[in-house]
Parts: sequence; C-alpha cells; structure tokens
Amino acid sequence: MEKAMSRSHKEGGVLGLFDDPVRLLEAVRKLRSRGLTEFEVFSPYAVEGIEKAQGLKRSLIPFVTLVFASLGCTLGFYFQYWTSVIDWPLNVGGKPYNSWPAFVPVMFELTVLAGGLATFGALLLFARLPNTSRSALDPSITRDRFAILVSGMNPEDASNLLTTIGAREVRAIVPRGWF
Amino acid sequence: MAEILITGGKSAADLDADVARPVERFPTRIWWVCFLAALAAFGLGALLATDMFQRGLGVLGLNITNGWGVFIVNFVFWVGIGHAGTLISAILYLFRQRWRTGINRTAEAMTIFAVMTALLFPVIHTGRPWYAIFWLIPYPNERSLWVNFRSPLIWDVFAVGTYFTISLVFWFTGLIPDLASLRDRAKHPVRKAVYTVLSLGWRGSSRNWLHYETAYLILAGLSTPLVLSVHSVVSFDFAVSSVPGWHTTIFPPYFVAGAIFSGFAMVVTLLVITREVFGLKDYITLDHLEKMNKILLATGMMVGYAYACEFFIAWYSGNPIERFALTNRAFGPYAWAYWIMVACNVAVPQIFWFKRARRNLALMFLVSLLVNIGMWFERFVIVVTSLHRDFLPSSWRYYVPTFYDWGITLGSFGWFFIWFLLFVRFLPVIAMSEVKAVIAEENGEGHVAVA
Amino acid sequence: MLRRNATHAINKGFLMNEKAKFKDHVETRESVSGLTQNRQHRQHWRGIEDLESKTTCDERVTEFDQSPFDWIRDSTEMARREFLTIMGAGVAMATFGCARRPVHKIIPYVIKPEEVTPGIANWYATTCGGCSAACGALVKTREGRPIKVEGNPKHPLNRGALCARGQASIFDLYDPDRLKAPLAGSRTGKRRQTSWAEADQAIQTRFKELAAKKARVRVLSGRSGPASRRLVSEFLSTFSDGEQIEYEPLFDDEIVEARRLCFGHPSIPRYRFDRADLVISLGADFLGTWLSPVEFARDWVGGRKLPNAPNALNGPNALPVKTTMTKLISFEPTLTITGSNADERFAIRPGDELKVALALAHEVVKSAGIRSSSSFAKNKAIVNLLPGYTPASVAKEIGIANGDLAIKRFASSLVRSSGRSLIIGGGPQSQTSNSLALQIAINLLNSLLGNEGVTIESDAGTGFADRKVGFSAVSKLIAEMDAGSVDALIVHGANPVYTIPRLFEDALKKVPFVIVMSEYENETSRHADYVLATPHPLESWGDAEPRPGIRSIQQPVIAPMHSTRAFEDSILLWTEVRRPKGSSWYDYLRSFWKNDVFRSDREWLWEETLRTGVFQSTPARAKRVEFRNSALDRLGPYARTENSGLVFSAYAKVSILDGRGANNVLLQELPEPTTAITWDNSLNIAPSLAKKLGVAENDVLELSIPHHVVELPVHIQPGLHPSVVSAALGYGRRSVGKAGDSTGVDLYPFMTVKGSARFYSGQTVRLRKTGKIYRLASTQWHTVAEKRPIINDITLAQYRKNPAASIHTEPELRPARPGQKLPTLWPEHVYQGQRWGMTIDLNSCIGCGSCVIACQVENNVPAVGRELVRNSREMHWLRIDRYFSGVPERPDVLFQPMLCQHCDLAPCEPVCPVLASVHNDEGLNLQVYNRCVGTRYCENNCPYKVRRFNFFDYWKSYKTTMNLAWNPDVTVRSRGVMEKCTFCQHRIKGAQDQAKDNGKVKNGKGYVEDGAMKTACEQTCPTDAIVFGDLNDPNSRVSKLSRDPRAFRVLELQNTQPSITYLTKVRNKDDAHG
Amino acid sequence: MHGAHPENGVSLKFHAKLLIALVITGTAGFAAFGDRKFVVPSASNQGYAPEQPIPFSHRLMAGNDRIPCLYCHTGADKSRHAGIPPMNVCMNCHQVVKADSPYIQKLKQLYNEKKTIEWVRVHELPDFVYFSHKRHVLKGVSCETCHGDVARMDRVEQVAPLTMGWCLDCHRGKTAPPEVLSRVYPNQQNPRGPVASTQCDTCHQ
Repeated sequence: MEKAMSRSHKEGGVLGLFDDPVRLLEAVRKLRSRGLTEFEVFSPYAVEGIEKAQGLKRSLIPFVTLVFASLGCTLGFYFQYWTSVIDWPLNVGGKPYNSWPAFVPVMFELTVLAGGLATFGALLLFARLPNTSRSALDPSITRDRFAILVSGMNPEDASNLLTTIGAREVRAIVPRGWF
Repeated sequence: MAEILITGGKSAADLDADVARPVERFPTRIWWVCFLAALAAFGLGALLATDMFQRGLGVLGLNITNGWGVFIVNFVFWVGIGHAGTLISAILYLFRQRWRTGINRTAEAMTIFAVMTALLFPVIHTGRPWYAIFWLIPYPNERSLWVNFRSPLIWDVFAVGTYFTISLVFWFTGLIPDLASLRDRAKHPVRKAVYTVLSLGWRGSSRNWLHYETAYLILAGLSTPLVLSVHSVVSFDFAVSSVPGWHTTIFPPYFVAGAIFSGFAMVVTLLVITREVFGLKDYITLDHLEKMNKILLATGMMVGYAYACEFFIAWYSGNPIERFALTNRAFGPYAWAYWIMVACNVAVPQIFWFKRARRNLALMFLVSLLVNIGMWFERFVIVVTSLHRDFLPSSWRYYVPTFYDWGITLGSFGWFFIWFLLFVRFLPVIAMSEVKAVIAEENGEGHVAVA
Repeated sequence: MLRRNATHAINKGFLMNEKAKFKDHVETRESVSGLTQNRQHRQHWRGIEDLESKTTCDERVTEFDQSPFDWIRDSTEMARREFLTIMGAGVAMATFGCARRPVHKIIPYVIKPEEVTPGIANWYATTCGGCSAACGALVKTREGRPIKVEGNPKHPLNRGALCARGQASIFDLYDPDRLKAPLAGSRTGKRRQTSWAEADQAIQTRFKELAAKKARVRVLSGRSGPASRRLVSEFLSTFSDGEQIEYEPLFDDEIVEARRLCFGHPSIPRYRFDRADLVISLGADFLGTWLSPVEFARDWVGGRKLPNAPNALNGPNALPVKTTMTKLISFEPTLTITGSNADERFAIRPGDELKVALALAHEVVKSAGIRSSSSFAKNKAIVNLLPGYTPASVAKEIGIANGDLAIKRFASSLVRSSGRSLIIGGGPQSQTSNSLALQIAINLLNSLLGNEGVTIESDAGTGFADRKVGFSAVSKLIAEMDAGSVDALIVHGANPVYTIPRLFEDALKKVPFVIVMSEYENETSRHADYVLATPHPLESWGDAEPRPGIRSIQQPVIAPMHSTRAFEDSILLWTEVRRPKGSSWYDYLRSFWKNDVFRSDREWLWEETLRTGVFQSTPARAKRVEFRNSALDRLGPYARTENSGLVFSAYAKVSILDGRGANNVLLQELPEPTTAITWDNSLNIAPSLAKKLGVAENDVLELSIPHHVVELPVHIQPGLHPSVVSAALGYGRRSVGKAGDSTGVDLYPFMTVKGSARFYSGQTVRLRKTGKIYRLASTQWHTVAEKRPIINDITLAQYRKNPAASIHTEPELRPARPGQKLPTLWPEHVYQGQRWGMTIDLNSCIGCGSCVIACQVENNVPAVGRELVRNSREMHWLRIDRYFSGVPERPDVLFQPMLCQHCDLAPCEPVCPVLASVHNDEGLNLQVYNRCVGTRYCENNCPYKVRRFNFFDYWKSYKTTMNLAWNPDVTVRSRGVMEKCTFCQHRIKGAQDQAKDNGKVKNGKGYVEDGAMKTACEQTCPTDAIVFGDLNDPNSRVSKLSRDPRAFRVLELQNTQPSITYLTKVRNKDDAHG
Repeated sequence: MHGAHPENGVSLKFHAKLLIALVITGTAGFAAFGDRKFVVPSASNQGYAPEQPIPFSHRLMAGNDRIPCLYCHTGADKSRHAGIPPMNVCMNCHQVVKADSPYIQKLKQLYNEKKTIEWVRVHELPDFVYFSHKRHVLKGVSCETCHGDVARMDRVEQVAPLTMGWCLDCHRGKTAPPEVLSRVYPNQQNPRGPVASTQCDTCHQ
C-alpha cells in the first residue's frame, strides 16, 4: 500500500465509464468487496449513497464553520466594545458607552460572514480547489455519465476488472500535469 | 414522486444542450435590443448622477423637512427584490422543495444584481459620497476615528454587505459543477479557458461531491437567518427612529414579508421572460410559476395585514401624533400614493385565488408588474408621508421628486438589467447538476440524491 | 452665506460645469488675493490716534495668516473634492493622494498697529445706521474687518439690544453693489465714472456762479445729525436763498403738526412705555417699525415681565419689576407684530382709528373719572364735539362685534389708570386723510387722562420749529421745482423719486443742477448730474440726537473701502467760508461737539464719548403743557361715513421698512413675522374675503385705485378686517442692486396727496382676478399647532390662579426638584462642571426677528435666495414659528423662537453613522461639520426640525467684498454638510479662554460666570426673552427660570430632555389690570 | 486523515499552504486598502519645506543668536495665532545688523517702499480646525514639541504630521514628551493617561 500511495499521487490509471448511477453503485460495492481502495468515482451530480459504498468519512467542514462563526461573533462584539468604550468613549445621544443591544446586529452579521466565508474556504481546501491545471477525465462525466478511475494496478487487470463489474467503456488515463 | 417537474421527457444531455444554447451561440436580436435599452437607461442615470455630484443634492426634490426621498425608497425597494433569490435557494432547499431547482439559479442571480443596485443608493444619496464610501467603514485611519455602531446606517453597511458576500459565495458554489459542464462542452479555446478558470477545475469526484453537499447545506443554513435579518435591519432604519409612522415594532416582519412579496413578484416577471425567450418551458414549468403565485397571494395578504395592523396600533397607542401620521397617510396630500399601494399589493393578488389565473402567463406577468409598482409605492408612502408632516406643524412641507430623482431611478433599473442580461448570456440560467438529479429520478434510475 | 450676486447665482442655479468651476476657484483666489494687495492700501481700520497723527496707517497690511480668506483654501479643497466625485473614488485616490497642498502665502504687516493682535477682536462704539432711530452700536472688528454690529449696553435708547435691520446693516457695508466711485451723468440716466477732482472742479465752479447771482439752492436729506445740519446751513448761508429739507417717507408729520396745534410745540415727544400700565395703539406698530422700536419694545416689555420672569438682565438699566402686566390694546388695519402681541386686538379699516379715539374720549369724558378740577369737565368745544361718538354707533359703523362693550370697558380702564396710560397712533397703516385729526384726538385723550408730561414727555426745546421737516416741506419744494425756480438741488440720504413717485420725478426734471450723494445708485440718482459715492455709516464720522438729552457719536471702524467721500466732507470742500484749509469733517465735528455738546475744553470728554458712544445731558422738561381747544376745530362732530367696497392699507415690514433694506439679502430673506413671507410683498386679505372672492393663496390679483394699478399675489392672512386689503411698502425697487431690484411690487404710487399732506392708507381699491399664479416664498405653511404640546398660552387670570396652568406635559418627565433623576433604563451621563441651557420667555418674545439675523451674521449662515426658500431650504438656524389660535377674524398670535434644543437624549446623535453629531461634556449637542457625510438621518430624526442641510455650496456665491463678512471663529460649511445652532459654542470657548486667563478655572476648564457670555440671539433680543447660562449652577438665571412654574419644554412627551425651556405666554385679556 | 489520494492528488498540507498563500496575498492587498496612504489621501503635509522669498534662517536667529521665539512671533502667548513678525520687527535689528547683505538690502528696500514680504506658509491646519497657540504655550508646551527643532533649521520644515490622530495621541498622553508632561502636569500619576481634552468642540467649531 505504502508504495501504491507514494505512486498514486501520479494520477494515472484506467477509467471505466457507466451510464446510470445504479450500476455505478453496484460496481463500487464490488470493487470494495475485492478489497480495492485505490479508486475514485466521478459523477455529474451527487449520487446518494456513493460515499457509504466507497466508505468515505463525514466532511469536516461543519466544525470549521462553527469555529469561525463563533470567532466572528466574539471578535465582532469586542471590536465594537473597544471602539466605543475603550478607545474613544463618546456621549452619543445620552446612550451608555457600552450600548450592547445596539451592537447585536453587527455581531450577528459578522458571525454569518465569518462562518460563510470559512465554509467556502474549507470547501476549497478539502476539495483541493482551485486546481485548474486538472482537466476533465472525460467530457461526458460532467454531462450525464459516471466513471470509476482505478489507479495503482496494471492497466490490463484494471480494464478487465472494470469490464467485469459492468463498465460500458474502458480507457487508460495517461498521467499529465504536475500530478 | 408524483408531480412531474421536468416536462417533455428531456434527458440530462438535452438539458445541457438547452441550457447551454444561449451561452454558446451569438446573442439573439431581442437580447441586443434589451441590452442596449438597459445601457441607455443606465447612461442617463449616470449622467444625471455626475451632474448631481458636481452641483450638489439641491438638484433633487429634497428639502429641510424631507431629508430622505426617492433614493431611499429605491434602496429599500431593491434590497427587497434581493430577498427572493436567497429565500428560494436556501429556505426551499432546507425544506427539500425540489421544484426550486428550475428557478433558483435565476432567482439567486437576481438577488445579487438587486443588492448591487441597492448598494448604489446609500452612497449617492449622501451629501459627500466621496467621504461616505470610506468613513462608513471602520478601518484604522489617521484621524483615529471610528464609526457609530449605534446607528442603523452602520448596521445597514454590515447587513447588506454580508448579505451580498454570502449570496455571492452561495451562488458561485452552486455554479461550480455547471461551469464544469460548460467547460467540457466548450469547443472554442477561449471559452474553454475562461470556464476552466471559473469552474476551479471541478471534476465531480465523489469526495468533492461529499464536501460540496455539506458546504452547500451549511451555506443554505447560514443564508436563511441572514435573509431574514437583512430586511429587519433595513427596517430598523425607520423603526429605530422617532418619526411618527416609522417608529413602530411591526416593521421588521412587515418589511420581510414585503421583501419576499416584491422579490417573488420580480422573479415571476423575470422567469416569464426568460422561459419564453430562451425556450426553457420544460424546465421552468407552469407548475413552478403557479407555486410562485401562491406565495405571492400569501405574502400579499401578509402585507395587507401589516397595513391594517399599523392603523390599529396607531389608534390603540392613543398617541395623537401617531394617529395623525397614519390618517395623513391615507387621506392626506399623499393619499394617491397610499391607495395605489393598497390596490396593487392587497387587491390585485387576490385574483390568484383562481387556478386559471395562477396558470395564465400574461395575467401573472401583469400582476407581478403591478405588485412591483405597488411595493415601490409602499416604500414611498413609508418614507415620504411620514416625514413631510411630523411633529411641529410649522415645518410641514410637501415633497416633489425632480427629473433627477426619476432619471437616476431609471438608471438603477438599467444597471440591474445590464447585469441580468450579461448573466443570461454567459452563465447557465438553470442549476443543471441539480436538475439532472431530478431527471434521473423521474426517469426512475434508482433512488438518487435530492439536489 | 450669500449676497445679491449670490441670489443671482442661485436663480441661475449652480450650473457651472466642473472645469468652469475649477477655473472659477482659481480666479476667485487670484481676485481675492489681488484684493488683499489693494487692502494693503485701503482696507484697514483707522483709529482715532491715527487721525491725530496720520502716520503709517496707509501702509498697513492685514495679515493673511488669519485673514478673512480662510475659505479660499477651502475652495481649492472643495474643487478637488468635487473633481474626485467625478473621477470616481478609484482614480481620485491616486489624484488626491499625490496632490500637494496648494501654496499659500502669509503676508505680514509692514508695521503692525498697536491695537491689532491677529486673532483677537477689537470693539468700537458708534451709532447704528439701520434706520433713523439712531440706536447705539458696538462694532466687532477682526484684523480690521467689521464683522458684527451689536447694541451698545451703555446707550440709553436700545440698552444693548438691536433690531433686525441694525444686525443686518453690516452686510450693507460689504455690499458689492455699492457705488465705488463718483459718477457724472446725463439726465437721461447715462453714466460715466469720473474723478473726485473733476467732479469738484465742475461743481465748485457751478456753485461759485450760483453764489454770485441770486440763486435758490436746496438740500434734501433724510433725518440728519445736528452737526451735519449745522454744516449744511452754513453752506447754504453762502447763497442768497438756501434751504435744507429733511424727509423720511415713514415719518409722522401729523404728530409734529398736531402737537403744534394742540400745544404750540411742534415735536415728536418721548413716549414712556415704561411708565404706562395701559397702552392703546391706534395703528402704531411701535414694536416693529414706529419711531424707535427697540427703545419702545424694551420699555414696554419691562411692564410685562412677570414676577418670576427675568428682569434686570441688562444691568444698571434694569426695569422695575411690577406684579402686574402692562396691558396692550390695539386697533389696526393689518396684522403687525404690535397687534400680534396685543392682549386685545381689533381689526379695523384704516381711518376708523379716529372714531375709536373719539368714542373712547366720549366715554372718558362721560365717566365721572375725570378730575373735577380739570378744565375739560365743562369744556364747550369738547361738549359740542363728542356727543355723537357713542360707542354703540361707532362700534356698529366700524363693524366690531359688541365693540361698544369693549370700548366702554377700555374707557373705564383708561380712567382707572389715568396718568398711567398711553394712547398712541401713527405709522403708514393709519396714515389716512384722517390722520391729523387722529393725532389731535389722541392728544386730547392723553390730556384728558393726564398722561401728558407723565407717559408722554416733551422737552422745552424748540423741537422741529426751526426745521423744515416732513412732507409739507417737501411739497413746498416740489412746488418751487415745478415753478423752475430751484437752481440747484443736493439730495443726500433720501430717495424722493422712489418714495414720492411721479410728483418729484416730474419736478426734478425742471431743476438745472442736481447732485445726489448716496451709497447706492438709486431711483433718484438716475436723474442727477453728479452721483457722489458716500461711505457707509461704519466708514464715516457723524452724530445723532435721537431725542433731546442724548447725543450719539458715529465713528468709522474701517477706512472707506471704495473711492467714497462723506457728504459732509464734500459740503465742507464746497463751502466758501474762512476755515483752516484742509480741515476735515472730523475736525468740524470735534469742534462742534466741543462747543455745542460738551460746552467745555476737557479733552477726555471726547475720548470718553468715543469709548461709550454716547453723551447724555438732562434736557429741560417743558412745564405742564396745556391743551388748546382751538385744535379741536379740526375735528368734526360724528357723521356716519358710508364705507362701501375695499379699503387699502399700506404698512412697513420690520425687515425692509421704507425700502432702505431692499438690497440686503439677510433682510429680504427674513420671514415677515406675521406672514412668514420672504423676498416679496404680498396682498394680504382676510380668509372671509378670500372665500367671498373665491381666491386662494398665491393667486395674482390686480389692485387698482383711480391713479394706479398693480398686480400682487394673494396671501390669506388671519386678523384682517374683511373689507381691508394690505400690502407692504418698500418693495419693487427699480435700481438698487442685484438683490433688491424687482423684488415685490412698489406701492408708493398708491400714496395719495391732499394739500400739503400725504397718506398711504385708506384709499378705496378695486380687485380683479388675473388668473395668474405667483408662488410666494413662505417659510411656514401650516400655522395651527394642532393641539400638540408645543406652545402654551394662558390668561393673566388663569395665571394668578395657577401659574403652571395649561402646561400639557407629562409631570413624571419633569424633575420636580433640581437634580432629581428621571427613571431611565440606562445609566445617565453626569455633567460635572458647567452645563449649558437656555430659557425663552414666550411672554416677552415679540417675534421681531432680530435674533434670526444676529444668528445669521454671527454664524456665517447663508441666505439662499427666493427660489430655494420656495423649495423649503432656508438655512436659518434660529427661526420664529408663529401659531394662530381662536377665530380667523380675531386670532391669538403666538411667536415661538425655534432652534436646536440641545437635548440630553438627542435623537439626532445615535442615528449618525460617522459620529458627526455627538454630545460634549458641557451638554452641548455638537455638529462636527468636517466629519459629516450628509446622510440627513439626523434631520429626519429631529422632532424640532431645526437642522439645516447645505444643498449647494452657498459660500461660493460670496464674491469680492462679501468675503470680508465672514466670522473667522466659525467654520464656513461646504455643500453636503448638515448644520445647526451650536449655542454659539465659539463664544463659550472664547469666554472660557478668558476665564482661564483670569485664573477662574474649575476642573480643568475656564469657569464662565453667569451672564459673562451671551449667545448672539440673547445679546440682541430687545425684550430679553432669551436667557442663556449654566444649568448646573442652581443660582444662575437660567436654572432659576427653568424652575419657573410657567416653564415647559417642547414635545416633552418625546422625552428628548431639551436644554431649552420655554415660559408660557400670559395674555392680559381680562379687565383686571393695575 | 485524508492524506494524498488519487483524485486529490496533492496533499492536504500542500493545498492548505497554497490557500493560505492566496489568503495572505489577498489580505495584504486589503491591508493596502485599509492603509490611508493608498485609499484616502493623507491629510498630512509632513516634510514640507518650501523655499522662501528670503532665505531666512531660524538656525542663525533662534540657534546662534538665541533670539527667543516670542520676540518675533508675538501672538503665540496672546492669541490663537502665533503670527508672523511685521517688517518693522525685522528692521529693529537690521537697520544696523548685517545691513550690507543683499537680502537685508532687499528687505530694507521693500520696507522703505512700504511693501511686505510674502512668506510661503509651512505649517497649516485645515480651516475647520481651531488651534490656539496661546493655550498650548501658556500650558508650557514648548514650540519644538510641534514645530521640531527649528533652531537647527536653515529652511523651516514641517516635522510633525499635524494630523488629527497625532494631536489626539498627545492629548491622550500617549506621545506627549515626558518633559512636557512633567511641566504641564507636575503631579500626573499615569504619564500615559489623558492629559488634555478630547472633546470634538475643543478643535472644531
């Protein structure tokens, strides 16, 4: 495996194309049952259940969001408090320096802002985006077809395997780009 | 599921073709006509605005009693329009309303452009915009001065700013997979290059879909309270003040309802046009539109309730000045505006009790237009009639917008449509990846994730 | 702020495109710095010392460092800012970022005058030139520029106060439309600049010839000072037949004539309102425009101040406190501020005053109240005269509902307060064919009641006996001119062609040689051979004798700005009498005062007078004057006159007066107290009449009498007699300047001449609709308070029962005891040290508007022009709201000065996003102009609507000399900025600064003693209605007053906790007085 | 947890670095935005040292000759404005002193013609700022505190930024020179505490 790993970031392999999500799911289950881990699944839209079949863990994004949102909230309040109580307290219409009720709207907005941006950031991070030097493995994938990429196996075995699990079409992918 | 959301037995491939068509071929004549018209309108507005900057706000109809006028009306109006989009995409998404998929992209786009339009007005309505654009933002400066966080205007800056940013992120996140499909369809190298960059190199691997779905869900979750907060904050501009007719606690819900109302009306207007012009009848179906009309009916009655409630509260408060303000609204010098508002917002939508009306394109187009007009006048009534006769009778005045007010208002519509037309020209007007899921399911290809 | 060219500019609209504007700035800068160059040689202050020893003064240079031209830098700044707006922020950053500050020069003095320290003001005492009342004035100068005229506290007439005209007079000094050099003209109105030498040459040769042959030379002037009169008479004595005639269009000839007839002493007596318990005014607007308004208002209000109300505010001249109120009853044709302040007012037709007076006399005589000793009791003439004038018949005729009862009531009150009452009449609105008779009747009444010598004092002097004053004299002159027997006419300080239309103009054409000496081109100067530019009163020497025993000095506070020469200097030059060569008018004046005023050689008297501005001596009072029955021959027995149709009543506005204020934008834009109309005169008609005629506000009507027709826009005015139409004089000037020309309609042509008398009112007029509309520029559209907690007025009876009556406000919102805290959700800010507040006594305020102008001049508040007032964009920081109550025929009028209330819980502050509006630690509500971005949210949220927004760059319309009028202590606001009353915060700072120097320091700040600092409005208020001071000091006048039972705050239910407290108005309606 | 993966190709760490790099460059740009120097032009004229019509040297007058500032700038302790000396003050000495120098000649000539020198203004506050020399001088704030060591300048230069923030820092005691502080507030406990008013209307009226 170690070797495979080290090799695998050179993204070569054999691509099997499927026509509908049902067969794709079956195929994935078969691959897993054969103890194969080094394969990747592609689809034009999110296919329900695929992550289970593939055995992927839950995304970490929610935690990131939580952390940053609460940061935005607390810092948001502190900033307002600091400017209007500590740095330059001014008597504004007889209101107390720390008119915290008036600070709530901005606190809320900053919470959402921080949370939202963090979420997007986390998405980019975990999905390794942006990465424009990658090109589509097959143009039809983003249209209406589904695909499995098997890497770290010699091409013949891989293509045989894929055809046996029902791929309509099998192609070798030559590694390009800096991975 | 029982209901058919996509008609005409379209396949995912057809969908791509249909949606991508306007993007890939040279724009039609009608597009050019609309675009030039929008450009002209914006040109006029920009011209007048420039002149206004040179000479001063005196060119407007404002006076010492009516500190705010058409500009603020427009601001509230456009922010209101900007609500439907996020509402449709976020809230309906959370409620798993699958019919949203046909329309959410357009609605979100509209939101963004509406907010961009709205943002113009708070800046240009100030006496010294060249300072306002900086001094309204708390950044370290050589004057060691900060902003006043007690002012609703500062809340506005943050609320609308945040709303714009998050909506943009949300919208873009939704666009990524579709941009990828456009990229993979593209023949022309330039187009391919552009869409490659825009799609950030999306390939639709299941891992990415996993994160993507989570992120999208969270963003939807964040946008929902946000969208409700934005117009509440805008309503604070009035509710927090002491002006009779403004100073009332019903404003936040009242404004939000109004915003959804006007927003949906605008969405209907735009969808009717888009689906006709770009032949997307099978994806934006009458069922979609009927649902929209139902919401129009509901929200229309909400604002109707709000109008009534205002009067009740004024009477119940026993405050003579408050009472006068409301009486003056309905029967004072600006009664005409008030009754236009009531007619358009409360009376007209009632026709949607009838199914035939709900499914009649021409009719719903007309109604949605009237509702937009009515909602504009709602804001006019709130802003102007409350101000022009407030506490001291000695400073009661009358406010008449000038050519500059109207011209710049027209310009804002131009600005909005410029962006919208560019959007339909260069971006997929329908959330393809989501609709594909729906199609797949309707073609009975196993149980599939609900987009 | 803005001047006539300004109004111009505004009418044009600020339409220059950016480039043009840019250029404009550059030019302005150059032109103005050019101006400074000139100022090095002309515009500096010239002190007494210098006049003694004429050294170095001509080489003075005002220091540019703190020059009046601060705004120039501002302008370039603005230019770039506007530039920026176009370029759009992005580009502008670069542009702006690298733009170096423009280079500014500092021009030091060559030799700095001792008394001038740049940045510190000098004050000089002089006489106000606003009107002929001759109040004492103090002039504030900075670096040699007069910037403010204030009342002279030491002056016995106005005692520190000044009227609107006086306050605004500073703007006449800097008026760009003034004559800047002598003109030689052809009678056809053509003009050419000429030099003084040339002019003198021609004039002197002409006079030589005239002196040689038996020539008639006439000098026509306004009311002029004793020294000047003496000088002119000397000049005229060199001709075989020379006469000096004095003419003021609004002067009451009838009073002089009537007193000649009744007492054999032609004069204007001294009216002692301070001694009167009951005043009945038959048309005389003595609070606004009649004779000496400020003096009268001050005296009259002394008797109105209520026990707790402020008094003795002006130090030694304090008026005695009375536990009762002087009652004012007014019968007048049009609604003036006097009528508005009357406890009981009756709208009558002009001319009916006479019948009212005689009806009163009838009752007075009838009542047993007359002392049996009095010769009147069994006086044949009276007994023959009066019987017809029964209150019943008179009241019925003049159309006052149960007026007979009223008249009876008044008569008995008069009798009850015999010797303490005062009946007066006069002014244009009661100048009718009856007015001489009216004055006689008034004299009769006053004599009957024994008021002569008590509330009416006449001096033992000769009065006007040896002077040719008034229209009778002028009509004689006109006759002579018509006969072609006048060889030369010198006109100075008068504008007869305008004020005596047709008659004088025609006659003037027959005079071969006419010289007009004037500050402005005017209607008369069009017909002159020579128009000689005279300096403004602030530029020249002079004196005045407002009443016997008071001599007031007028000294220049700035050297003539233009090539002008004082009238007297010219006369001296032309007079062929042995006098030390080159001796100036100043020398003449000094010797005149030495010999005729001081009657001693003590030099210090002169110095002293120059410092105090006034010299007083006790005049010999006439012994008790006896009423001559012969005068009664002028009065006929009662005969009912059929008045059918509409009667015209002319009147004078407090602002424009007889038209002399016409070219002063501040005055033009001062809302008329009773109509709130600016920039025009209107045709005022009663609501009932409007209904009858079916006309609405702003409809243009054609108003015609047999010999003249005009068109005037209608203003529907409560308080008018249903068969009276009234309009103001002094408008429709034809050649005075950019602001004055073609504002309103000239009504002098309505003047009717009967024998040697002229009258403005009482003509029967015809009205015709024209279908045209003319939008009057009004500053208040709605005049009913709508029962809101804004104003309070109660009757004296109610007040006696409960001083706090009718204060509609939530008691729990008012601290019962000083220092008591109100319940609040939040901790309140505590103000250690001083905390500023103000009280305004509605019972004292007469709505004269002098505070409005004082505020404008003090704070660089612009006038914006008719068009912008129409758009409700007037800039007055301090406005006077007027509210009508009661029935439209007999409205109760209430004036309420409205300015920033400096609320503790100011609604304007929390809504400002950029902290431009905040509180300071003295309770002031600050407006930081340079931080303001102009969202106007504060304006919306201000319940009092006292904030003013700069819709345009008004300061740009200040051209050339106008820029010298700026007050350097107050920022000049640019466009897009909100502004408002600051409680004269710069004055507070000044006072604190002084206190610090004197070592009076409390917690790090200078401590300002109570009364040591006055706001501009408070300082000038003729009735001391406004009091400003420290609310934290329980013994200060202001905190005492704010605890007064009458105290209330406007819109208290809003709980804004204003720092301004108003005091309820009390009307002495019921009969109980004295 | 993810580590490298065929699809992800690049490692999480690496990509995190990539993103962070992006963010940093972004914020850098934003910081630039925040920095007034780039966005809002600085109001400061610091370092301004224009040439004067006569190369008047404070180094000679105030430095070598030790003429006290108030000898010429008489207003400094009396008025808002320190004031520029009138010509006669110059001539008090220069009637005799260095009378032959060409510049003094020029000066004399102007003086005799009753003309005056137009100096180029160096220190200038905006018109909406009301600064009182008097109050500061009387409090014992030395001229150098704001004008720098003029006694070493041949041509006067604006040393201090004279911006609002700069004024405030001193009023708040943050930057007030200790010797000034000790002079102004001999028993000031906390030398960094507020020492002068920060009310808006202290300077803006």
